[in-house]
Amino acid sequence: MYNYYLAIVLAPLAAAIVAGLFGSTIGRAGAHWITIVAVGVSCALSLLVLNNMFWGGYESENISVYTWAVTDGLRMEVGFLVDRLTALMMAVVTFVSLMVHVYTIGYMHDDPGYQRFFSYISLFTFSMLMLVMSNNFLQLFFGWEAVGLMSYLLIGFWFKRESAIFANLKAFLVNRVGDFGFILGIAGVVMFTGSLDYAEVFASADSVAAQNIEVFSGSPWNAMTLVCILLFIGAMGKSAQAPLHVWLPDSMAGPTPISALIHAATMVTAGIFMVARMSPLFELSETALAVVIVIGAITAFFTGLLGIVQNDIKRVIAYSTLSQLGYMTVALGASAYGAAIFHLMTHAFFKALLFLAAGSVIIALHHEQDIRKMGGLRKYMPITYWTALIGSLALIGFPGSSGFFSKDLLIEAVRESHWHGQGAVYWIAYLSVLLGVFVTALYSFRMFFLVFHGEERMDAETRSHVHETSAVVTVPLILLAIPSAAIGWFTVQDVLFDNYFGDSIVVNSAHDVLGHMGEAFHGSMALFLHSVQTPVFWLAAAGAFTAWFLYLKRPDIPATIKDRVSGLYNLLDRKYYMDDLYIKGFAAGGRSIGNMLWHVGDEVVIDGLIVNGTANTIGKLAGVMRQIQTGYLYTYAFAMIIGLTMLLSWLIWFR
Amino acid sequence: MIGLQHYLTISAMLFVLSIAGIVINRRNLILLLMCIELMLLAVNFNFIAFSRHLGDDTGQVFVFFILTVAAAEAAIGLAILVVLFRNRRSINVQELNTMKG
Amino acid sequence: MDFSQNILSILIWLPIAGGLLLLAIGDDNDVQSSRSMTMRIVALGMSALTFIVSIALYKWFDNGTSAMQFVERVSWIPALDVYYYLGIDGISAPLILLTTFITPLVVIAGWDSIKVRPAQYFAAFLILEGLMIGVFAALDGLLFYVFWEAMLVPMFLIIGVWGGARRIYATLKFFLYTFLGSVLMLVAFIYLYGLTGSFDLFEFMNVPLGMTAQRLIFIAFLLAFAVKVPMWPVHTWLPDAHVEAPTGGSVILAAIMLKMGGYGFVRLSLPIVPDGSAYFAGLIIALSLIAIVYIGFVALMQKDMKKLIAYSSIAHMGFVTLGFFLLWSISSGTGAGLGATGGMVQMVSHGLISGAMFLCVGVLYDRMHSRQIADYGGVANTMPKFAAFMVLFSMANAGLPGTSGFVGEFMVIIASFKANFWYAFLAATTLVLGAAYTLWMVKRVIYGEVANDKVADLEDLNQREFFVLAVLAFAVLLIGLWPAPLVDMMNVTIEHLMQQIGQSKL
Amino acid sequence: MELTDYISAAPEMTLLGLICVVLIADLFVEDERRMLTFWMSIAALVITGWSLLATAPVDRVVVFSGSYVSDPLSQILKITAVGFVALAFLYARDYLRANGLHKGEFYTLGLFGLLGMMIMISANSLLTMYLGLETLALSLYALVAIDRDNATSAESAMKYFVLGAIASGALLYGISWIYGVTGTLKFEEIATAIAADPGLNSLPLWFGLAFVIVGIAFKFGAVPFHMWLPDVYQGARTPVTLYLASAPKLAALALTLRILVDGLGGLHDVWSDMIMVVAVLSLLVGNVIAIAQTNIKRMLGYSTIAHVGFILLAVFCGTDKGYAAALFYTLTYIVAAAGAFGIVILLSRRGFEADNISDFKGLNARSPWFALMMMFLMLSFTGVPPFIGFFGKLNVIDAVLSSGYTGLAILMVLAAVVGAFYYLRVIWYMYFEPAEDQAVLQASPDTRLLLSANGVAVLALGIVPGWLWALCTQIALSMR
Repeated sequence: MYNYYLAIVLAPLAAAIVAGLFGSTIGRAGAHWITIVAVGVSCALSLLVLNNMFWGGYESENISVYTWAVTDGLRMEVGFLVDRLTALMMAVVTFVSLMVHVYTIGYMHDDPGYQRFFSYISLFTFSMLMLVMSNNFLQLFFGWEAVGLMSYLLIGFWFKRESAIFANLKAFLVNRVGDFGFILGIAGVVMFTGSLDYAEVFASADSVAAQNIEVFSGSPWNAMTLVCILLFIGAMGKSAQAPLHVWLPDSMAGPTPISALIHAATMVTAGIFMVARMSPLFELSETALAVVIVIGAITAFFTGLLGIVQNDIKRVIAYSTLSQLGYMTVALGASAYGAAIFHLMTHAFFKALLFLAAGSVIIALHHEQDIRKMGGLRKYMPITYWTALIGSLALIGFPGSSGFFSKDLLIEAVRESHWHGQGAVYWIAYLSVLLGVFVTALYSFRMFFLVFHGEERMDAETRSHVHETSAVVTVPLILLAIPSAAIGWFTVQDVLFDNYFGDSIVVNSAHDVLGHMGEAFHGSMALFLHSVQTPVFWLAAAGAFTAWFLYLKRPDIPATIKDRVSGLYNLLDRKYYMDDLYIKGFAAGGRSIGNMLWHVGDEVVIDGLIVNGTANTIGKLAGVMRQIQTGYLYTYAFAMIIGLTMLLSWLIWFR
Repeated sequence: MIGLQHYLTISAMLFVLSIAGIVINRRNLILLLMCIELMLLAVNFNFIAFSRHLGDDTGQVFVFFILTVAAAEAAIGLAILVVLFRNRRSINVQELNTMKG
Repeated sequence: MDFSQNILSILIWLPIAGGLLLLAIGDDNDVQSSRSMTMRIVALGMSALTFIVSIALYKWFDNGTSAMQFVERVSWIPALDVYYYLGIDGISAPLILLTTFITPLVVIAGWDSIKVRPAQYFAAFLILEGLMIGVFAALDGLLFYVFWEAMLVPMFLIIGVWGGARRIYATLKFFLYTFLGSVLMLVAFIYLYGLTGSFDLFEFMNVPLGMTAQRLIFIAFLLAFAVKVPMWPVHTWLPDAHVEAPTGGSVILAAIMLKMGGYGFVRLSLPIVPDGSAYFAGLIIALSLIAIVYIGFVALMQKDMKKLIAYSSIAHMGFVTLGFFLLWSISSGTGAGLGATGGMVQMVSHGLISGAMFLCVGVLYDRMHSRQIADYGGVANTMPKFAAFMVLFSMANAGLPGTSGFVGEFMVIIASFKANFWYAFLAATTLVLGAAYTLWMVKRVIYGEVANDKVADLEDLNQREFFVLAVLAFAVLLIGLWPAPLVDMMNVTIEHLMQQIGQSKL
Repeated sequence: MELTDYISAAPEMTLLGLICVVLIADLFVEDERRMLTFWMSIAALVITGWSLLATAPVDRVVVFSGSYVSDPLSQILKITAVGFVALAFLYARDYLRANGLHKGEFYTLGLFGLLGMMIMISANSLLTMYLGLETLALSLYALVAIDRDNATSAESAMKYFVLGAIASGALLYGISWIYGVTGTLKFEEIATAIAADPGLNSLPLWFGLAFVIVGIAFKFGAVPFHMWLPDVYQGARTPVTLYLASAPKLAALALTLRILVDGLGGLHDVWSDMIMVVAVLSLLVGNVIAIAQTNIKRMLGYSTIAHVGFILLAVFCGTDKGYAAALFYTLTYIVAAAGAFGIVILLSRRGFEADNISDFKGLNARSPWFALMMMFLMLSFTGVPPFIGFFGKLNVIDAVLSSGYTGLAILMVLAAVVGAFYYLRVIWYMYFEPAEDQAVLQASPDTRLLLSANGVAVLALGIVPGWLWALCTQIALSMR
């Protein structure tokens, strides 16, 4: 299999290099063909690997590719750890990536940076694969930062747009804040285990949990808690968990395929994947898990609310992504790693689908993104309509859709996670995921109705040539719609309850909610039938209904509501003032600190006072001392006499 | 009876006088030259006193040399003075400060 | 052909001879003459030849031993028992290679951007190269000092003659600052000479020293090296010198001269006065962390690209000193070596990256004669190739994994976590700050709409510039993706060094 | 009086005789054939040099009933002195001819000065020393005033004369006291007398000593007895300054070593402190005031004061190492000094005295080679390796440190850093500033050759300083 793995990783890389360096020579067609073929290859191979792992019963493999460096007893290597978790991620990543590649042909077809774009997304695929296939922290961090870089480049793909280059800088920096914690976490891992290799680290996990570290002298912290929280800060950055979520909505300034690939399906889920991958560590620190679950819960609920007031079609989806990532995080915190990964997978499909559908709409409306200028598109673009509908249903967890299985069980798992005690943590988590369902349904169908139903608010000129988009766009939509609709049915059983992940995910028996649920689980159909009795279903239905009522039946009400609770509205509209905090607070603060240190510290104190100060003093001294040299003979003679008396008096007094 | 120290005192006085002359006089360069002569004489005084005291002649020999050199010195000094006067039309010490600092 | 016995002498004297040759044949009073072309070719040839020789050095270098290699030892001043004593180990070898690697690039970079007295310009660089290699190769204190000081002169001229508007202030500041630092080192040397009766560095390392003596000597060394590194708060010469120096000068300054300081710490301070170093380790670490954070903020606000890069250099060199002095704060065995290795790698990588950054600025400066960030914007529209390189090197500067900039910082951060959580915490802020100041500059210079007409008619890299940047980019990525060869070169030496400074000399 | 007396004094006698020949011959040479005098004086110097080598003593020879000594120290000092006087003549020639000063007096006075130096160098009694000193001083007074139509020269000559007279007066007064206390003028006898009767080592003797030190300090131009030096350096015509700045320093060193070491070595702990004070003052004052100068001759004057500080600090150590260092420093310093003034001479043309630092602007553009030479010399002054000046400082610092004065050593290097500034300023003007006049320097081939040799010498000596240091150490040891 080793060669397969290499091929999976290197094919996109090679394609990216060719398309990037020789784009002009191979031309547009050349660029998209080579990259699509490459990604296609790695997709096929990934599916093969998945197949082998899933049904072929292959053992997980841990292979070292080459030694990056060895020093002072620390081996730093590049290698692959391919187990069922990895295999699943590989399949998802490559599949969505392939879809996006194809879709891009249509979406970018008249963009001057065509080749560059394909090169970027292939390179991204490579980075993401390096991330998920890594068998050590070093490579994990490499992939981690590499996807960050690609996200930076792709958000800023239209580098002439101020919004884009602002967003990509913001995204990179916020991610760097996360990575700041992440690298400290890695350093901690090295400190306590002396290794970067997953296997060795997990092997010595218990010994780590047994140690303490005094970060603040006098208050020993459990080493594992510290390490896990630091690592999780990294995940917060990548997976846009509050309060590091602010970059994701802005990142929508990038081209839509990117939003689908990076900011919905793959990169943003890296954090989720990472925590699942580190389950052997997180399982040993309930404190850390508590932090995870709370952060996730907050993200899931509050960012969802923001989705309701957004008018940019992509931003709405972006906020829904945030909220869904919150769900996954909550699952992680509840030790239901399987549920998190499962939701990650289904979410990858339906969220990519939604984004691509949105993109299709955007193309059709000539890059109009404001949903207030849309409406009634249903009859113009049926495929997009139906696929978008499937996506939305999946998103709200309509019974039978993929989202239904993942989210329903996720919430169930949270409800079951009693080991957090019946305290605040538990209720925060459970209530927010539960209410989140209503919110989700509300904003997604608000958008859906505003876009596809109701009166047509776009101007006549645009309306005149609105039409369904070309095959390269619609085919990926359909191909993504299928798993979004159906994949839940036949995977939920295996993925969640039949111990699909095996030893790649470790769950402390006391926390094993999924195992516990597994006893009560009687197959997808049973779950489907049982769904109507769950609060989840009714909350979702209520949300959808409210959306229908407010935006189709009585479109005047929202405005009145807005006026009534303008305070609340502004709070949401200004995204809880988080951006102001970051931009006016941290960024501006940092700049003024910089100015202060520069002008005061460097220029005035060090240079002015000390350096040039000394120089000037000597200069002045010279000016003064030369006055002694009056030019008069008698002064000279007098000086000599002074000297003589000096010597004599020294003789008399000091001898 | 007059002993060594009296001579030494006298010569010391002369020496100090001469130096004082050089430092205090701000008018005439000639005076400077005279002061210098005076200084040398003070030294001679010392030498003779010591050589008498020690009963050793070298001191007095030294004096002869000093006198000779003093003569030469005076000659050169006056020569320079003349040169200076030719250029400056003045032998005022206080105007002798074109170079300073 | 085996000339391994005197390869170091060749490396030192070949470029110097080349420089003298240039002075002889160069005719600076008509620059366009055919002679000035031959002169350029000679300059390039000499530096390239030196590089080729240094490749042989790499080939023959034995990673397996911490002993000095390619040793040459001839009596130079018998009356003072001074030897012409050369030799390299895993610490000096990479830096020598760096020197020989960078200089030809600098020559190419200055190929036709230098209009004034080109012969003297290239001569100065060649002579400088020889002297710098001499510093890295010298094992005799006096010889070391001779190269160390002599090095100032060509740089003084380079900044002063070919520099920018405030060049004279900058170059005098540079010379006096560094001179002040070095003379105290000389006093320390002579003191040690008084004790050992020899200038042999190994004698210095073996002679037992009292604590007071060690502290004083350490301070003397500290001044010399801290100024060169430069460490906060004796760093203020650097921004001026870098800004005013011609591109080539900035490159050499940043890429190699700063390394002298770090090299001095490992070669002299640590082994000669281990207890003194131990005593002051806390101070050094504090200063390094200040450099990383404080300077990071200062760099953020720079309006002049060169100045920004200069400040970022200070911040990056902070990692070097941090890595070297972690030993005593790390209780459990391993980690110190990691820090030191990280410091060394950081030096090499910073040499490449900062050099590349300065070359990038130079490319822009040659076209628009401005270093002000405000004068630029949307360069990517007109210079796509250049923009690609600039972004790459900026990412390297921000320490992105896969580039050489990451390797050293990673090792140092890991090591400092072992020492103390807060060391690592402060050191890691560079992930944010470094990215902030570098990418903010990129945003304002490279991205955005075309800012003005001058930017609009910029033309993209010519082949010469492309070649230089491509070579550097290759090196940066190579070290980033596979640092093993570099690390293996120094592993054994650093291990040995760590044992050596582990044991007290009291 | 045996033959050996005359043999070991042969060089001085030869020189005296030759001077008379030159003097007389010069009377019958009319101005346009003045070169004859020049070549004769050169010849005289060559012969003197030869006779020095011919009569080189294997070890210390004391003649003329103990008032005259010829030893390795005297040998090296005399030979160097002869060499540098010759160098001064060679540098001076073209300048003098261009400025209509080409008279016999310059050479004869120069030779007389040399005679004085040689006598000082070989003096073994206070009397001989005094005579040598006056011979030198008187010829220098005359030399400074040689340009009869130049007011500044005359002024500086007058200052030099008056102050010099005071100084020698003080010296004499001191000598008289030493004579009075020890009852002798010969150095050995003084030393033995003090050794024999420690009671002598008391205030009266110290009193004399203080006055003697005034004389010494004046000769060197050490603070606060330095005030004549800048004025004289500036006022005298450049060739005279060159003469003044090079060889007489050797005589001054001889004066110091002979009196303080040979004679009063027993009082080291008394005079060392006085010397130290004077030296430190020179170091600081010289370096600081030099920064404010605009006239290069004056600046070099102050820099001389600073360098004297180094020399005296070396002497102050009172160790063989120290004396060797002092000797080494003096020898190497005057090489650079002669070169620097040589270039100043070269820069001056008819009617134009290039004595402002700003006259060096753009020299690199005008004639790169001489700019390079000047840079070498300046760097040597600064003490940047590998130039010889560095090794001078190195040895002094080494001596000071090994006598345990760390503070002093640090003070010295810091002073050196301050000093670096004004030397660098010359380089800065030469290299960084545009030229004000484009005229390429004119010089006769032999002058070019000499100057180049002189400039390269500071580098070459710096690359192989070992032999010289060995020589100096050996001489220092032979002084016992």
